[in-house]
Amino acid sequence: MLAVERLSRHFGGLRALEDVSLAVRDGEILGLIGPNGAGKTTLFNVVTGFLRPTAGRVRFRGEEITGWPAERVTARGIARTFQNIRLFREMPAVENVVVGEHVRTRATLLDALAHTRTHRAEESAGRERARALLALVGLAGRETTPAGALAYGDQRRLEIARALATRPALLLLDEPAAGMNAAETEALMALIRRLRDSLGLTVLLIEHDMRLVMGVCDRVAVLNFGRKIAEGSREEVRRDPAVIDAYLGRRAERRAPAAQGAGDVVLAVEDLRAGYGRGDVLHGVSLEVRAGQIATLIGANGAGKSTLLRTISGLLRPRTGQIRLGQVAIGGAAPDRIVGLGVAHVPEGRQILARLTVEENLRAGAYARRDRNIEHDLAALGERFPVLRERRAQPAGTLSGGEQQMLAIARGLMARPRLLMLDEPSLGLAPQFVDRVFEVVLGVQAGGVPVLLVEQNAQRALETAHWGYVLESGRIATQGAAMRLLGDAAVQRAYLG
Amino acid sequence: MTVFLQQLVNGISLGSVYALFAVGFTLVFGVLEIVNLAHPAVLAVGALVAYTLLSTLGVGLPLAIAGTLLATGLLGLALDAAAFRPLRARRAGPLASLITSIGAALILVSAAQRVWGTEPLGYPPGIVPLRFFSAGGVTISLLQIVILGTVMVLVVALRLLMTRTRVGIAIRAVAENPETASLLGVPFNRVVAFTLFLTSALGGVAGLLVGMLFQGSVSPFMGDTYGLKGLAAIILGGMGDITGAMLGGLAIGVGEVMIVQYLSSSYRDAVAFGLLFLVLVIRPTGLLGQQRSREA
Amino acid sequence: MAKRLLIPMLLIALVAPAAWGAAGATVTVGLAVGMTGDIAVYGTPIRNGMELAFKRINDKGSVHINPILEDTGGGRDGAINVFQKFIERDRVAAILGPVLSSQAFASDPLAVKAGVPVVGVSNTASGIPQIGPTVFRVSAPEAVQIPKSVAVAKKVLHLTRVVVMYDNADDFTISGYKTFVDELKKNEVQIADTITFARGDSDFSAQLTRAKAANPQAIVVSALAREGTLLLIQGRNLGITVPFVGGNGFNDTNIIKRAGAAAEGLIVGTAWVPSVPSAANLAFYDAYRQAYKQEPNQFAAQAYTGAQVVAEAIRRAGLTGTEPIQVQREKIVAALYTIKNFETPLGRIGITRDRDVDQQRTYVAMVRNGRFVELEAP
Amino acid sequence: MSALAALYAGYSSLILLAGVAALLALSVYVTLMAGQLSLGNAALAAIGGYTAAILTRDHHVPLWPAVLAAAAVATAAAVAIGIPALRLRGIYLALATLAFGEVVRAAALNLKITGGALGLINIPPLAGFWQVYGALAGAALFFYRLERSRVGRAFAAIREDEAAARAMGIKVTHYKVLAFAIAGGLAGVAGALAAHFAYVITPAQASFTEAVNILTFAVVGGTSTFVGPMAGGVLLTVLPEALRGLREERLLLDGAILMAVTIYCPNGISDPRLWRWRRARR
Repeated sequence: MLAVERLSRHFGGLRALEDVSLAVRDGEILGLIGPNGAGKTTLFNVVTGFLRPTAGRVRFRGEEITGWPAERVTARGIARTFQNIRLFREMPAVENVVVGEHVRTRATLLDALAHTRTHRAEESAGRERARALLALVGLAGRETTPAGALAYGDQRRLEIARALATRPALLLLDEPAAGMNAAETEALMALIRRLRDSLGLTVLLIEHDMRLVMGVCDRVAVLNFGRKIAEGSREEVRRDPAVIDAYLGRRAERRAPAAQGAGDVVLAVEDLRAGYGRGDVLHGVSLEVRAGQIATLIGANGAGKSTLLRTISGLLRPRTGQIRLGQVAIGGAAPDRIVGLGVAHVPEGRQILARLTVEENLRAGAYARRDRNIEHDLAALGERFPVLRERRAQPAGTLSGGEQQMLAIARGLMARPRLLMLDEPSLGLAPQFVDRVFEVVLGVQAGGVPVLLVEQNAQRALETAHWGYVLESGRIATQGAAMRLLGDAAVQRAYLG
Repeated sequence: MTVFLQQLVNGISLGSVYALFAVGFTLVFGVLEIVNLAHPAVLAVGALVAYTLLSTLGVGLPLAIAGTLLATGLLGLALDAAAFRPLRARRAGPLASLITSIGAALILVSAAQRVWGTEPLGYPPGIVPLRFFSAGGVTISLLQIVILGTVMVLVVALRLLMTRTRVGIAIRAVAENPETASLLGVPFNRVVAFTLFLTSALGGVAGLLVGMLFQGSVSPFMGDTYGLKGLAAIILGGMGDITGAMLGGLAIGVGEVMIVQYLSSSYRDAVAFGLLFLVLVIRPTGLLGQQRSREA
Repeated sequence: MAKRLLIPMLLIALVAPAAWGAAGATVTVGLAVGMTGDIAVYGTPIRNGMELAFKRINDKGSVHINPILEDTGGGRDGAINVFQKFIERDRVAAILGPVLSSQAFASDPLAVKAGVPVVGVSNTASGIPQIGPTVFRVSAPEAVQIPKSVAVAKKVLHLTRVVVMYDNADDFTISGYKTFVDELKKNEVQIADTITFARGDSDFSAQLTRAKAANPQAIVVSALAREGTLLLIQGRNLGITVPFVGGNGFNDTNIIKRAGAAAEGLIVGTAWVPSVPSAANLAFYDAYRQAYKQEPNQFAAQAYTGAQVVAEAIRRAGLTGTEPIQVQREKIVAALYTIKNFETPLGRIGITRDRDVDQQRTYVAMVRNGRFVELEAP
Repeated sequence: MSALAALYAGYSSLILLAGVAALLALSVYVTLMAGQLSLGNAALAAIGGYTAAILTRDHHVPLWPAVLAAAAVATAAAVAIGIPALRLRGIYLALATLAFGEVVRAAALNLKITGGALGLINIPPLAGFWQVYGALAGAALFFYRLERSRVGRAFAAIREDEAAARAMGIKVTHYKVLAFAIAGGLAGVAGALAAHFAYVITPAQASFTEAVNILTFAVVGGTSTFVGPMAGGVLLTVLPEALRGLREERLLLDGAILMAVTIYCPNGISDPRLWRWRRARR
């Protein structure tokens, strides 16, 4: 059905895809997994014509479609959904689906104006089909709701219905279960099976929720750092050590000296609810970080880890619940105030200011401060991160991924925070940099600043931290001493299902 | 040859006036990614305030400049509070703020009409340093030099402000990524307000200078023609780029006078904007600009 | 929410005319003048001139006229709206205005259709009275004035070679330019170069440099007051020493006020100078300065004249305001034709058979020590 | 009836202007439908106006053929500026179209055939209530159908998310140009009709101010359905007349209303929620 041959895609220095070959067989459900930044979505984008490959070819039903524009690929029979839902938010649900029928309909502007039979026929038939598809994905009764107003899970399903409307032979699903609760995921699995069995579709899906992957996929392919590291049946893949490493992270060479952090509470979160649009992402989360402690928050993608951090740092307003820094209630305060009070948030994907120089990034980090010691701290960080000192005059955008992560952390420290929150610091980094990142984290804690660490590399995170929280679809599933959690099966489950 | 040189001088001096406008546009666009069409009006108000200070109250030039800076600066704050901040709160698109800035411009101009009337005004002769230097038939006035100098100093000063100072870095942080900036403790609204204070204050003084350069041209509408050319300049120079704005302004100024001299005075604007259109089509982000991160 | 405040206003606008319409036994005259936007530079003196005239006339008491003032703005749409309002809702007997010729071409046809007399006081483009049988004007097209100024200037300055500059964004200055060219040709003065600029410009150094490069004996300019002032100043600054010969737009004492020394030696042809030797002018001049604390200019004088002419027509038609409106309108039209050799600030004028002004005497003035003084050919 | 007739007699030109304003607003709206912001529509209208005026005045062509010709010419011009639109986004596109407008204005100012600054005068008065509102009704029907058609949905999809639209197989470039073409046609018709009840057309028709006015009609009216731009056009044309009482403050009020509407009713005055809210308060 689909054959990807020695595909590479580079962004500047970053090799998002490197020499990947993959075959999707007729009528199968193939799972594509791998840690964030492994290149899964890039592969989708190349196949569907949103990106041109740097090298390699894509064939669909024997026909070479390499470098075709997206609309042409769709017309030929490949449909996709997006990782970050891209619905037409203002339109009613049913309209979204009808738009999907665009390539399968012919009515021109003139038809519409003259209100010809073609037009009327297509319109009525189109709506019928759209309703049917909505019913199929379980959205019957929601036809007239604006897409943007639907709950998160419903939006994911609507995107599938919209993709189906293009009458594809091959369906590409990008993290269809992200943000869904267990029940919804079950339903989704059933749906995917039905698509294959009754509609005869071939499905290629990216997913982090292993219950789903292991539940529906005939075969699984694994990407890591842009390369395919495994392909085969669920069982083969599950047992493959390379895969387990990629997910849970390799054991560290040397165990980190974890000073017991049992000081008084620095950050306390109580029964926090928050989310975007209609639905909540966090359903009453409580956790705390103590002085001298590294607390880590782990869990599958879409579990709500980043949302939690964003709520703490004020980017997102809590709906209910308490957030206290020391004795001060900071829930719902403006981000810049919260930073001023001493919470530094190093966001996912680093978010360094590419057009500013390294030094300017650091100075920006010190914005909330008024004291005289900024220069001193700059020098100190220069000692700690020699790379940054060397590169201080060049635009931060020119740094490598690892260096950028260092900069992001250093920038956070420039605020002299009482608490440092790190979101996926090792994301997409080469192994040697991953080690470096965790060293730095330990260094920070040693320097007396408690850390709240969100990590996908659970193994390393738990090895480094004193206390761990496992977040599962917006709720704390388990918590405990990091050491204990390391052995816990719940953790395995959360990641590999 | 003399003619060419004289025209070059004319072009540069005209260009530096455009540049004065353009810098204001480009600063606001750089931070908010909106085109502030009220800027020309602010500039006119500046010139008129200066007129009142110089003619009616008869204060000296330095005091007048200070007064204008303050007055238009505050106007800038008001502008932000009334026209832009409510939209930011709602995360409205650039189109909305374009419209509100037009509304603000209407209000400012008509208010100015009520206060200062519509008759073009001129600063009292004594104020303006009327000195001329001639060399080989080429005449240049002290004022032209002053204005060109001002523009250059302004650009250097702004670049320093943007790279060396706490607030400057904050402004650029906001310009590149408001969310990250706020995570670093940068108060978005305050930074934006400061930017508008700054640009409007500068705009006011620009108005004063233009009013001195073109004696008897001070009126609520004086900004109109230069507004469009200022926009042209920042497109040419790449939106948001300060140096680009200056170069763009100079380029357009020189271009225009050369068209007048060697092509046809009637088609000056046609040619100028025609070229502009082409530039945009060939190089969508201007001659000097590079694709902006948040755009598209 | 905006809507809630609009609807009442709309209602007011719809109802109000009825109230205005009932203005007792006086003849209603509409004054269509642009007073908002940059057009106000001309609109203000014109309004002043008209209102002053009617005030004095009503005081005299031989006729009773109720002038209604409406703002047309600077565009044609505004003019159209005002004319329609005058004709259909206020049911005026006659209209004075509008300010710009381009507006007149848009609005006057409405009046023609309704048989309402229109008297233009500032429309100088050719073809205005030809719009229709009820369109008159008292503003002498520059065609009447420029020949004289060119002839005189030629004699005084011994002109053989000039540069012509004009504002090609304004019909008033363009018609002036055309006449200049014709007359210069007639007088065998060579035109070394023709350079344009646009209404609203502030920087003329490029054009002036080019003009200077053609080294003429004089620079003939057709421009409006604002641009004229800037031209004079910048010309002198660029070291241009030859005299400027200006069109009608230069005929404005404000130019002298603002251009100061740079205005010295400027020669303008004009329908009016402060020194017009007529009782009417003296009266007007003093009354205006008294009423508005400033020098009148040509626009004010012509507006005053226009008002005077309309009032005179009403008097000759013997209207009281009680007659049916159509009758009033017809009689005024008829009476306007009868105006001949009539004493005004512009001197003695009359209305020709094709409804244009017949101004016996136009003037050539030169700026000497800060005043317009009449210039006589040697 | 006679009352109506009298009302029309007293306001016909205003009513006609309102109709044209609505047409122009629609011409901006159609590009906005496809997520394209154009400031060139005034120029397009001017092009249409000049074309039609020349035909009817100098070559005695009847109104409708002339209007069609005007639409055709304006459409051609619109496509010419629509092509670059494929490379430009948001504010850049707006500025490019603005530049186009200035070129047209400057050209009209200097060309013989357009009559220079005075423009074309003595244009035969061929457009009245039925012509203008006939055209407007036609346009309304056009949009009513368009918005409920495959093409209209394609526009909306592009406006909301270009990438997703492409993923649905929509030929984005094709539809963007189409939107510009329709805009050109409408503007052309509007300009042509305006010229035939204003008796004159001047370069000012292509000015930046005009362009901004037209955009304002659409935005103040609201751009969620075609009703908004029409309402906006009518309202903002009648407004100055309604505010005539407060002569000097007119511009000031215009400005204030622009700001108020943009800030307080983001979806324009045609936003149904606004009206529900009002009834609720009664």
